[in-house]
Amino acid sequence: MSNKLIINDLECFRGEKIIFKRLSCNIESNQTVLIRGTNGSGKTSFLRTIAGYINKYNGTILFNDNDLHHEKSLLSNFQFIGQKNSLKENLTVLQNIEIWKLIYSSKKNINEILEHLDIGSLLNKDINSLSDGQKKRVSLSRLLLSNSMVWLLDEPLVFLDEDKSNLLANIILNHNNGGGITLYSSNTDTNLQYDNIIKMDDYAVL
Amino acid sequence: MISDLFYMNGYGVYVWSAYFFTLISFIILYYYYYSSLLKKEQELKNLQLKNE
Amino acid sequence: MYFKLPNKIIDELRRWLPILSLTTLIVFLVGLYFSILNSPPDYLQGDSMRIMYIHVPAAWLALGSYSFLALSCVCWFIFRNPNFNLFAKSIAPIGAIFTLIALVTGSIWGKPTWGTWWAWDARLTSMLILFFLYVAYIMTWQSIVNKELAAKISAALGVIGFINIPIIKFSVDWWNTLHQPATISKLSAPSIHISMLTPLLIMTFAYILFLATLFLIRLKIEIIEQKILRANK
Amino acid sequence: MQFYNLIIRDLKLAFYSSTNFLLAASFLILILILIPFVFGSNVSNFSLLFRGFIWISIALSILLTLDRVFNSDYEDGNLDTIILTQIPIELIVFAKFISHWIANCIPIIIVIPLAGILFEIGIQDSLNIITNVLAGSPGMVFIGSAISALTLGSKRAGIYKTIIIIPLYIPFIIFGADQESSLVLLGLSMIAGVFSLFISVYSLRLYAE
Repeated sequence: MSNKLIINDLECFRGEKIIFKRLSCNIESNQTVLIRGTNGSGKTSFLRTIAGYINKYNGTILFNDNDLHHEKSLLSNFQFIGQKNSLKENLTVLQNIEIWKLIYSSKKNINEILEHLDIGSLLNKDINSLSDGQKKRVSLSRLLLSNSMVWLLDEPLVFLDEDKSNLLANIILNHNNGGGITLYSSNTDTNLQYDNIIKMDDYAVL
Repeated sequence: MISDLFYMNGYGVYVWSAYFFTLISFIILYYYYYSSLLKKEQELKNLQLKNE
Repeated sequence: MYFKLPNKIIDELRRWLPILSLTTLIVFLVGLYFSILNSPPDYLQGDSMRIMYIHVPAAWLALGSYSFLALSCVCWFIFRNPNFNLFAKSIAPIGAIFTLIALVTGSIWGKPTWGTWWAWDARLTSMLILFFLYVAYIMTWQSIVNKELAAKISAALGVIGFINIPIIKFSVDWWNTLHQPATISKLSAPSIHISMLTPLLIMTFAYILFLATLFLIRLKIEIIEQKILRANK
Repeated sequence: MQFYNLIIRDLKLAFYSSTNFLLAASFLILILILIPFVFGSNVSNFSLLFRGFIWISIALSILLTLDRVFNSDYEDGNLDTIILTQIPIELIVFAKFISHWIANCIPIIIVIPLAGILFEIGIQDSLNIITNVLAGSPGMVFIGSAISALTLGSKRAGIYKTIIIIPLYIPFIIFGADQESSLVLLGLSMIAGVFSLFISVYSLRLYAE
């Protein structure tokens, strides 16, 4: 099952100001793309535009040759994980995951997901008692819950130390092997392997 | 004549307090908005001068 | 775009403002003369009935301004022309003040006739609720930071309020028949004798002129604020 | 299928942060217990007092849990995620309405017959009150949720929401306290339902994009 994501001369706005323009690339399935750029160069807006959070943009985004601007139903194939973990602070890890499971109405069993992200031990702890790294890993569990093909991760490695980012690495690996695509952004060079790179500064409008 | 105008056989205090309240609020309303209109117009004029 | 058209009219009217304010004052003084000096006291309520001349027009205009507000909100939804929002935004505080005046003069009038400052009379209660609706509308503009959003929300609120006025009126009247001791109904305008009608009509006319003047001033302020906003952007 | 999941999700959300699941019922019990101390124990029209306080505690519990309807999801980004799962917005909003009603009004309806015994309210009266509450409380929940959706973006949300909602609750409170007007209440709820659905969808589209 191979997917294609084609973006041609995409222009994003922040308010009235254009952040970047003429950004084009096409990504095949089983590929990971790193989005490099300084802070404020539009990495997050780029990811959010693909994920469908922002619908004011010029240019076209094609997923398997259908334009996302018109085929809104395809957006459920995209999963965006931002820096803001949308977790319910006063609930426990297990409760949060249960609630997400209902949003995505996914059939996957939770234990398997917990192993992948090594958060099995934190199940009954309240979110506000976790460290940022642990919170990020819990927030990443949404990727495994939702059966979306394209993963869009905004600065996923920020709070993850060495061995935890390996966890993320092999999650992305078997996601891509299953025909998935992953795009993740970072403002420093990372040890997470990637197939090609988009430098935001090439397209930035200052 | 004047005194019973204010007295109004007993109802004067109510009638006059009601009228007083209405008149005062009208005057305050008018004054407040008229002065802020002039202030705004002045602000606009300065802005336009600044832009030229 | 439509935006230019009313600007010209309003600038034109702006020059008439001093004359308009003057005529309002004159009509008001004439109204005062009639209502205080030149009309007979009511045979039952005596002179306290003179409060009616300032209470009833305020109540009418309070409801009238809200209908105008709601109407411009509806028009904004239909025609999407930002001017309608400015109309609604300008009329709101004026309508709120008229409601307040109606409430205060109504309760002052109530003291001699019922012996209490406040009675849960159907019309006074609806007037109190109307005051809440005004405050809600005005607060929308203040508490929502992003102005385009505030425009949309306040328009929706104006319409919601308008739909609710008949419902509230209906339920308050029905509730009133349930708990209404017979004597309170006296506050409804007593049998209007011709000599009492003239001061009432003059005062209403004076109120309308005053409303028009204030509305013009408020609208001009709002338009200037729009221009300043756009200039700084 | 996802529609029920959304309702279950909200109910779990309410149940897990158990503070506001039992809020409604505890409100009612607290107020009812205070009545005899305030009005003396041999008050003649207990049933009118009882009836009135039920409606007041429904209104209070809805007002106090208002920001759990849309705000908490809106602030932590879950609302966008839910909308992006391409479930029609009308269903999302309707699921929110129903789950909010269950979390708020079902506990009160359960408590009414029990509390009725405290105030010598016969079974007949309790049933009558329950039908009234079943007819009227959905409307109040719809209005409350619609206004909370409308005011997602406002800073001073608390007081401001209550000022908008109180006038809209007055018809419900008036007819709620009367014995035979459950049909009128049902009508009011339906009108409120239609408008609230329309307004909530409008404001969700406004905030989500």
